[in-house]
Amino acid sequence: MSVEEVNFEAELADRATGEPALVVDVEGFEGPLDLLLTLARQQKVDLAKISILALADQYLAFVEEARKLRLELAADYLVMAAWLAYLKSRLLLPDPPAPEGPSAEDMANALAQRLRRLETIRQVAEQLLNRPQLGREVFQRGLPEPIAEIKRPQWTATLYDLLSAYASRRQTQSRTIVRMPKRSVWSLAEAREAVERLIGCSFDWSPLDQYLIEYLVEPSQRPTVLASSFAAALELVREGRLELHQHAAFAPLYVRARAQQSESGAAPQSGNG
Amino acid sequence: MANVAEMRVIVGDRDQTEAEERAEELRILEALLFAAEEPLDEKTLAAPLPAGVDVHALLTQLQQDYAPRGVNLVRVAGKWVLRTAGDLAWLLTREAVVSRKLSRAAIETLAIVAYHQPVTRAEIEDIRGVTTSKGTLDVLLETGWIRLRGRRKAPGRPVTYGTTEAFLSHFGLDALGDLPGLDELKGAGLFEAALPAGFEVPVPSDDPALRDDEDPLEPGDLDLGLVPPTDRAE
Amino acid sequence: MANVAEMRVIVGDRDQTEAEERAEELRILEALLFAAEEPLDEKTLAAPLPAGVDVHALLTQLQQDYAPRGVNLVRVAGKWVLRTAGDLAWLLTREAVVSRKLSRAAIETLAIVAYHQPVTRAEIEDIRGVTTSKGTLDVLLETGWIRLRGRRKAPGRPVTYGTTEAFLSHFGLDALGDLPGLDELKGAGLFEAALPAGFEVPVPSDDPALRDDEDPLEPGDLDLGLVPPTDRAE
Repeated sequence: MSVEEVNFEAELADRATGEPALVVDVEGFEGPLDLLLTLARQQKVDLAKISILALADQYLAFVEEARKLRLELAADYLVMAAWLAYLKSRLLLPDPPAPEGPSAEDMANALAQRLRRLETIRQVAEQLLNRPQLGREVFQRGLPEPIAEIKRPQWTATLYDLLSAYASRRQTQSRTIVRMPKRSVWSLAEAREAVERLIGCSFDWSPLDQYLIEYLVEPSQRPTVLASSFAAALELVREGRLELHQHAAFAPLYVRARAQQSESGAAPQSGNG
Repeated sequence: MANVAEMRVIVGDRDQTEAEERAEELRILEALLFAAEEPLDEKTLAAPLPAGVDVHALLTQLQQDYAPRGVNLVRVAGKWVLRTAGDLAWLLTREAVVSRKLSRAAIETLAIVAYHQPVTRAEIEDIRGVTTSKGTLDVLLETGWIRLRGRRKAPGRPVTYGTTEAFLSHFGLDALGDLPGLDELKGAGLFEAALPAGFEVPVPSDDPALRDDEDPLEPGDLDLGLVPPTDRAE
Repeated sequence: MANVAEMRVIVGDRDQTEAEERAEELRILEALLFAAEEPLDEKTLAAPLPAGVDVHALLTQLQQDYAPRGVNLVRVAGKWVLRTAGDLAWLLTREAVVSRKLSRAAIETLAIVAYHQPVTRAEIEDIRGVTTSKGTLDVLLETGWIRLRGRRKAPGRPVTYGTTEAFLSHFGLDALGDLPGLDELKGAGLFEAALPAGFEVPVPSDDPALRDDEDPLEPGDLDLGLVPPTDRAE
């Protein structure tokens, strides 16, 4: 898309000869303002003192050249060309007696100002980019140490929770205490004590049932009394203090105190379970 | 004399140059260690330094330089890494307060301690009618709302529990005596009308003075690891 | 004499205690700064220190202490962060992740947003004299360096753009006022030109508070899928 290949040396050479080069390479430019700025730079003067008229001529020549080459110029470039043509005519003609809107001078100054602004922003952009950048020139800690979170419980309870819990528990308990049912379970300890007491020193075989008869008055107590006293009796047998005897399964159990109790009962381990 | 002075100057200069070189080498190691994403071995650390530099000696010096600082240079598995000084580890933790509700058992136990203090665990269990797990009392001690008061003068010398100032403050009570009595509780509808004759709600007191039936705690009692929050709350 | 000597001893003691406290405070700051993943503000840094400590003075001292080292304490976006010394870039560049190279259009646009914020797309285009493709702004939003600020109170209610804290942090700037060449731009009166008549905004500002001529963004504005990094950075 270029008439002359742009290269740095060529540009330098052109500048050296003082002849502004016309490089038609639309793709290289960031829009018409960029193109204008490039052309302006070739005037080698302070942008404040630039000849807008000369600049307009250069731009229009560029567009003309591009058209000759049937380059497809973006609308932006053409709008700028039209505007510059208008500006040029205004600059060449004396101002009308009662000018409407800005004077040609003002328009030219505004354009020069825009060019300066673009140039400045490019300069500061470069300065910004030349600063040491994080992850490029300067680096942060490669191994940051994470903050561990320790969960501390904040216990919550309201006075209402407290009072209602207290009242309802006390109330429940007060009822249970009043209606305490009769003990329905004969504990092993109780059974053992009873069996020991009842059998005493009887060395005769007697049915276990007989000893317990006085506890069997209430039918509902029967299973627990039987179970506990049987277990207690077995324990006493293991300790060598009782003997048990049964003819057959489900036959009555006979029980008697064991003879060699006199050895101060110190043979709890010797029983054969 | 002149010669000696001259020599001194020369030696001084050389020393200074050496010191500057050394400082620059230390800077390089510092930057490498700081930016590194993993512990670095001495070979890696030596790479950007002039040949022949004793990187191990430099690292040892850097380690000494950093020893009194907030960050230390430490060796891990034969490699070097910068780490927060061990005594400052607390800086790297953040306490997050998590709101937790007390269990029903804990609330009941707390209420019983409040009304019946000084009270032993067995007494609490008697009033609640169920066994109180050790965990429940631990949680309450952790809240800072109950504390160990003393020991009951009774077989087994059980510990007695009472409430703390933190308890009063949490529940917005000016004094323990502000806890409502039976009539007020009834009035609030918390007790049903039908209560057995002789049913009472004690008039609570958290007088810190030990009762006649209490002995002071023994030194070991407070070392259970249960009490610190209570202590702090007081 | 005895009195004077005594006094000296006392003063000496106090000095020593103060010096020790100061050393410990510096250690704490050091540890926090080393451990941190991002710049920390003075409030955060002061949190673990005793109340009333002049954290700014301590940080300034730490900054001086670290100035000749391989790691420096710098201020970015009004916060403090440790970074490797700039002159050691050669040492570490090797390890650097190659950052995405921004197009010329993106670089210019970034500079315009930075120096002219809050700025609309039309204003950016006015300065550059060319249409800005949506992709250019998207790329910049993706870097997390620019963000949508609000909407200009003007016909069409165009979105305004500004820079983020991540931008300051990336370029090592404490505040927008530290942008290079800002004075040149100011002196040349180049700010006013970019703004619609009636708005006089002499300097760029990334103050999150909206300007008089800005409206807040609407909920939908942030659902573009472009902004999350920006938002996070703030």
